[in-house]
Amino acid sequence: MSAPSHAAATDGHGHDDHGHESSKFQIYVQIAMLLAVITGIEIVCVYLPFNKWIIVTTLVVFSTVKFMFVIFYFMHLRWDKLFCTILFFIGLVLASGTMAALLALFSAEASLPLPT
Amino acid sequence: MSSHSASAAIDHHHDPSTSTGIPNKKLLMWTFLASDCMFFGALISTHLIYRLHPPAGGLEPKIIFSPELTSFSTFILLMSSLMMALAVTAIQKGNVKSCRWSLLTTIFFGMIFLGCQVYEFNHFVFEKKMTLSNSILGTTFYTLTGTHGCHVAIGVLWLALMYVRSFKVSVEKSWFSHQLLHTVTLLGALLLSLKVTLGLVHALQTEPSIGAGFGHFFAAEFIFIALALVAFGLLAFFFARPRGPVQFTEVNAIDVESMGLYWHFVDIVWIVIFTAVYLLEYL
Amino acid sequence: MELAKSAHLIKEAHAPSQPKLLFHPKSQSGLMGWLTTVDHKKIGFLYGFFALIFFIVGGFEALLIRTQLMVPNNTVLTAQQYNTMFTMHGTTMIFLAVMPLSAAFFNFIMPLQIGARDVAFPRLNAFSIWTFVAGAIILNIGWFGPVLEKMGIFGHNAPDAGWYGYSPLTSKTFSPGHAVDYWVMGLQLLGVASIAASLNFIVTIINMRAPGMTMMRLPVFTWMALITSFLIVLSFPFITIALVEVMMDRNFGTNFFEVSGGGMPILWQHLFWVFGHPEVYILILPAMGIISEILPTFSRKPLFGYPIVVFSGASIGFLGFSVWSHHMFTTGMGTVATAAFALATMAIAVPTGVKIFNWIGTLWGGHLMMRTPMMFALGFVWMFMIGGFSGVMHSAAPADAQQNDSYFVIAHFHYVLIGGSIFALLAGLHYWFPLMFGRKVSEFWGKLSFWIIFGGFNVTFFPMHFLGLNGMPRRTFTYDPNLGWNAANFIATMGAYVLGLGMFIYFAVLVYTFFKGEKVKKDYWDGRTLEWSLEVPPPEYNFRVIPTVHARDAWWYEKHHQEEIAQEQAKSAAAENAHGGIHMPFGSIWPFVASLGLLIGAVGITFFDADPSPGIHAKLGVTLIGGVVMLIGIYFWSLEGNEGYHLHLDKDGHPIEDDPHAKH
Amino acid sequence: MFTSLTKFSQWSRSAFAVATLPLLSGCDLNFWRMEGHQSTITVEGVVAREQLQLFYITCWVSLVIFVLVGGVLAYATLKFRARSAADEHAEPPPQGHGNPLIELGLIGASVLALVVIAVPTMQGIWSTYDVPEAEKKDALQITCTGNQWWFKFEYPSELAPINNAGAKAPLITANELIIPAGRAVRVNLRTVDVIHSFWLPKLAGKVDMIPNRANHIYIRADHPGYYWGQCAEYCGDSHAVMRFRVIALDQKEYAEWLEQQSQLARTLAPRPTDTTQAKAQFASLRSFKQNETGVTDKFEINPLESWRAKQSPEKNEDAALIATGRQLFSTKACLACHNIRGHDAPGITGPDLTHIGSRTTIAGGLLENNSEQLRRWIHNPGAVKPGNKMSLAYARIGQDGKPIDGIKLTGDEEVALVAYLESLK
Ligand code: HEA
Ligand code: HEA
Ligand code: HEC
Ligand code: CUA
Ligand SMILES: [Cu+2]
Repeated sequence: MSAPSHAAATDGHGHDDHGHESSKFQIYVQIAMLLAVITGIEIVCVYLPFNKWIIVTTLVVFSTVKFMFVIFYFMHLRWDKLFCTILFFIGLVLASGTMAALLALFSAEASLPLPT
Repeated sequence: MSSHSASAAIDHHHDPSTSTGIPNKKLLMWTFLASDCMFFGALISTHLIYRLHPPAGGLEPKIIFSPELTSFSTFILLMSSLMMALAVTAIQKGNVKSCRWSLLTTIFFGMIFLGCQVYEFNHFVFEKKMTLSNSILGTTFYTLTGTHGCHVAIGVLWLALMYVRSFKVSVEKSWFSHQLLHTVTLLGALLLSLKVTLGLVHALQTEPSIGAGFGHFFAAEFIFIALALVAFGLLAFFFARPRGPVQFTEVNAIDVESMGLYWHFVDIVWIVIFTAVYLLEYL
Repeated sequence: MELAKSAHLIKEAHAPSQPKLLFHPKSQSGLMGWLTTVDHKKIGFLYGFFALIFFIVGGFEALLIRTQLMVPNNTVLTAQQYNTMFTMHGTTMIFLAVMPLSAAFFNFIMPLQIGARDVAFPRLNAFSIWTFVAGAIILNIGWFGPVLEKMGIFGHNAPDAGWYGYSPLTSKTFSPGHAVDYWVMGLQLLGVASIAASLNFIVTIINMRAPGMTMMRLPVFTWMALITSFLIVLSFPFITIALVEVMMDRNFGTNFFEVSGGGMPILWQHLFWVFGHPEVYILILPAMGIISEILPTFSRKPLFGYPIVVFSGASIGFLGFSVWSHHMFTTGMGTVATAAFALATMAIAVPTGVKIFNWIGTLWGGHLMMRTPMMFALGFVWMFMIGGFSGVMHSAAPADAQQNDSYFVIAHFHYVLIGGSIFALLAGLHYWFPLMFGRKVSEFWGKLSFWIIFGGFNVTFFPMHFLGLNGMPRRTFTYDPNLGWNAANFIATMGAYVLGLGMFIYFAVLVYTFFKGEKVKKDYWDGRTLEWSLEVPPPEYNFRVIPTVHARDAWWYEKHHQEEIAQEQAKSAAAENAHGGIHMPFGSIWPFVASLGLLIGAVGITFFDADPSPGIHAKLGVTLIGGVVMLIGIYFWSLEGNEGYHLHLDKDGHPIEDDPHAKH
Repeated sequence: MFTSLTKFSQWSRSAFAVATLPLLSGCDLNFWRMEGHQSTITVEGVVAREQLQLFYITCWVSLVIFVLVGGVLAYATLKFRARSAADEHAEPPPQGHGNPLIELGLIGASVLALVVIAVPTMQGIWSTYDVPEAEKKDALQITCTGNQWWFKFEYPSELAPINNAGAKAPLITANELIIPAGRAVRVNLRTVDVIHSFWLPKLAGKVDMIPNRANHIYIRADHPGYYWGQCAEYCGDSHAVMRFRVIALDQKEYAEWLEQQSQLARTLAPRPTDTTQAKAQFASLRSFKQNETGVTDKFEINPLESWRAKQSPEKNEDAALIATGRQLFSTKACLACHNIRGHDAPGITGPDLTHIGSRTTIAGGLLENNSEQLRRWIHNPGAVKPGNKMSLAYARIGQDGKPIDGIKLTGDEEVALVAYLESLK
């Protein structure tokens, strides 16, 4: 996880100290690069010969990171009123909670579909 | 922490006319997105549940999906998100021209994404023999990605309307028909170029050599190429020529911004789909 | 102020150029006035009007159900008709009666309570009501099946798969014809309408509050409107997706719930109840809000423990998302899942109990004025408690293995739905009637109808507990005479007729009052919240001056600090006038057009079949036309922008004479 | 509150009783005693008893809270009521806002009350879920399959010959489940079409039968008896009349029953030559109303005895008539859907009829199994159970939408068929 963010950070470092005016532009471009890089790593990850659970966890972490970057920067939650964040997270948390519960329910042994 | 625009009159992070300072449209959009999370939550749950319990003898996604294409379209969608973000900053600074360019690029990327999806669906149905009804995989896959695709398509339409609206001049009688024509031409041009691109890919894939591929392509798609060129010409030299002061200013930043929120959301949904639907299959 | 001198009503559009197409409808009355209205009060009235019509329809269906069950082996209805009846009764009552009636109050009362002149998106509001009507139409097309069939159009019956339409009964194999399609598309549109309306309410409540109206000063009814809206926005997506999946299965040959293709019908139950349980709180929370307004008003004392009542409402809403599988205790979920859902369900009793305790606390030490709304409110507390207790009995999962799908469940939810939601809504109608129409309902007739309804209700539904425990299954059109159910069923039926009579008296009195009732002055009940500060019926602009709020019961405070408020209002009035006066939105036909398109398109899709059948072109055509009409509506809607005009008032609050030249 | 309620129902009871004595025939006026055949209160099985005990706990907790809270509510309402118009316009009372301590106390009390319910609930969930470990080895396994609108029962452990050649398969019966009393039974629940639910109130509550899912229910009857069951999940037109019976027998009787069921169907007479026309006695066919069911009081007195009486053949059977019936069974295509082991009827769409004569009910526990009802059923099954598959065989719809001639039976044929079916003990 640290590798990509480092790469991106150094990548954009040279231009970082511009005036306030263009700083957002810089941030956006850097984040876009970061997202692209993470996506690349994710694709590579899948083919690595590690334990399945490690990879799944890594993938989940990576996509969560991407997710957070997009909502906090591209969707400027970071700069907006906290209320917007709360609002969105109500939906997000409920959706992921329900999803997790559903997956758990269907994975329970008692719920397995009939063998065909 | 607000970004400082040139004119101090409009503060894009505070709307004094509302109780919270958050503009109504933005609040509406965030609430809607919270709701949309539940939509996609339900769809993705359905897909994953059926992936966890595939019926015996079902299709194997590993041999159907093509990671290259999906990675490419994922990348494109990410870039469109970047362009969207830039469009919003541009209009917040009152820079209509730059905003237009960013919007146009966003539309363009969005169309490429849609094109990839059309291609993918086509490919899956006709080459890989996975249809909506012959397997549970096809059922959930097409419904999930198709719903996402619909979101993208709506986004593209919205973007196109916004782009055209940015040309709406303050004083003109015929602006309505002008706008309608402009929208139609824009979407037409995009659809035509989509058709042409698909034709090119198809020709290059099916013909034995590159030369033959191009030959076949030009022969088959001649009319569409010509039409596309005409449409782009119209767009560039007729519709986009300056015709006086436009109504579209910083005041409209909130419109672009809430549209942007929608677009980014479609992007993050894809981030999840990319991981959950595609990548996890390769483990 | 120069108000009196300026001799005309200034209507100014903010748009420099407008094409002829984008006319601004002016009529306030007549058909066009209703179709183009964006006034939240009129829209609220429309919601209420349709809701009451459908309540009567649903009640009529209920009476038919009860008539069939009056004696064993009865033959008033055939099996198929009976199944149609309870399906439509449940669906109608929930989606077309209680929900829109709550929405009516949200629309009419909520903006007044927060000191706003309208909702945040008036035209979205109009879109919601018309889409609601479109959904109601599609849901009910089936009744006209035989007629349609004669006309050569597809006929078939009204939906008959039960209000929660368990798959695979809803599949093409087991429900051929289009009855289930009406149900699917009807609910789909109702969902769109509900979500759109709720988004609007959320933004309104959060963003349109008068100065000083902090969140912790919101009237409890408004709080419950907010929580309900969140529940709608967050739970309806699940049924939308579930319905899409059924539609895809039925009309486009997918396998979501198709067992032969590997589908799992149990998935439908989960998706439905993830929506379904929050839905029952969508039905009860507005009712609790109304009760929390009425009890303080008629006890002449503030709500006991306001913050806790608000917080418990929110926690009911939140917990409501974690209990859905208590409707599925008998589906063999396994021990752990069953236990988890049983515990979560029980937990809900705590915040609900908190509300009951606080209501009693509100009464304690008050001066209770026993008027009709108060009677209904007290009836609510009693009846809801009984219904809540049978709910808790269900939550003991092993015991529910006997109660599930028996009349015990029917008894439970009618106690919470009628004794709860309906009682509160009827209370609300009486309570706000003087505000909405400036007339008061007769106390005698009001109380009489209350006692008949209260008695009839208990006679109908209390015996159902015994029926259920004595093994009578629900959704059965007939029963044997030797099972010990005859007497209780007969009594229940008689009770239902009494209940119907009570309802008839209630509504007849309401209709009479609407036309002929005694006129009243403002603040008829000595109210506590801002809506009572208005003239009755409230003028189109609501508040002459946007009030500044200083306390929780804002109007009560104003009444007790009159000078201070008068000064402050004069100041605000001057400030507002300097800004051009009262801003009013233009009416618009386009939301209606968009809804119409949705209706046409949905009708088209309803008739699709998995295998392209004859008439596919007509169906596709209708769908496309609908789509185009909708797009046209949305296109012009967005083009016309949210313009409006400014209103200036004379001393008595009348708009100053219209200037014909100011039209656009 | 309660007094007014009981007053009300007392009053209404007497009023109705006078008005409707003939209708009610005075049998179940005390409906709160809940002693019907499907009562969940007078139980006779291990699982149902546990469920009932839990119900009583929840009921008492609720009642206590109701009395407490209701008492305070009633007191407050009466005490603080404004007595006169003057009272109403008096100075408003003190504007108190709440008392956190009271609220916390009440919340704590509610939680406590819930714990009282929750603990036995948890115990019940685990103990009623499946056959207890200790009894698993000895438990009888049965597979019950829901069909629109009847139940099929399979005994995987009991093999029975299926034809004269001696091939064997698990024993199959329909609509009446015979189990040994006192022994744990695990019924595996399956369905071939929509969702049904297996509800056996006096013995074990209910569990749903869901496509693509492996559910089961645990039953144990205390003693021999005759029990009413019902499909409890809405499953289409005739859901209401999708019923079944469970007969619990002691070990010995159960073994006898098994032995008898394992036989091939009875063959009474040699195939008659085509010319012999049996003498048709006319069973009555009084006109039944649509939807009318046919259970008689016979089951009230001693259902288990009625069942026993069904197990042995009638005294004077008309062999010729029965032979005609048997032939009609194949010529009228009944065998396309029904199985009669040893009689060359291979159908599986409908219930197995090998020993139908020994059942107390037909058509999914809806009608009593006697000649009148049997005849009513095969005369027009659609009128008894709307939409059932057998009725489709009577009036089929061809591809062009026009009805094709389905099964048509004359009165004589019906009588012969009935005689044949009744002979299958
Ligand atoms: C307005 C609608 C409404 C409301 C508010 C409720 C409230 C509750 N419901 Fe109900 N319910 C329905 C509408 C509603 N329900 C409907 C429509 C169905 C059937 C759907 C169908 O199948 O068609 C249903 C079905 C249903 C079932 C499924 C039954 C089955 O089919 O097997 C269950 C199971 O747990 C349940 C539980 C509860 C509980 C625990 C509450 C709780 O919220 C109740 C809490 C309230 C109290 C407990 C009373 C007051 C509290 C106190 C005085 C405090 C002290 C009390 C204690 C400590 C116990 N309900
Ligand atoms: C809010 C919801 C609601 C309401 C208010 C009601 C109201 C009533 N309901 Fe029910 N009901 C449900 C929701 C509701 N119901 C649901 C969800 C189901 C489950 C469906 C399913 O299984 O799928 C159900 C099922 C259900 C059943 C079980 C059917 C079965 O399972 O077989 C029964 C049976 O008695 C019943 C009865 C009644 C009765 C007698 C009323 C009465 O209260 C009705 C009283 C109202 C009237 C009688 C109106 C009459 C009014 C007039 C006549 C006034 C005329 C006025 C003027 C002209 C001015 N309902
Ligand atoms: C299309 C298939 C079909 C045909 C043909 C058919 N049946 Fe049936 N039969 C059924 C089904 C299905 C049932 C179960 C109906 C129910 O109870 O819901 C049934 C039930 C019965 C029963 C009651 C069985 C029980 O235990 O409840 C009898 C008796 C019966 N059929 C006799 C006949 C006779 C006699 C004929 C020929 C004249 C016949 N059937 C033809 C399908 C068929
Ligand atoms: Cu089978 Cu209901
Ligand atoms: Cu629930």
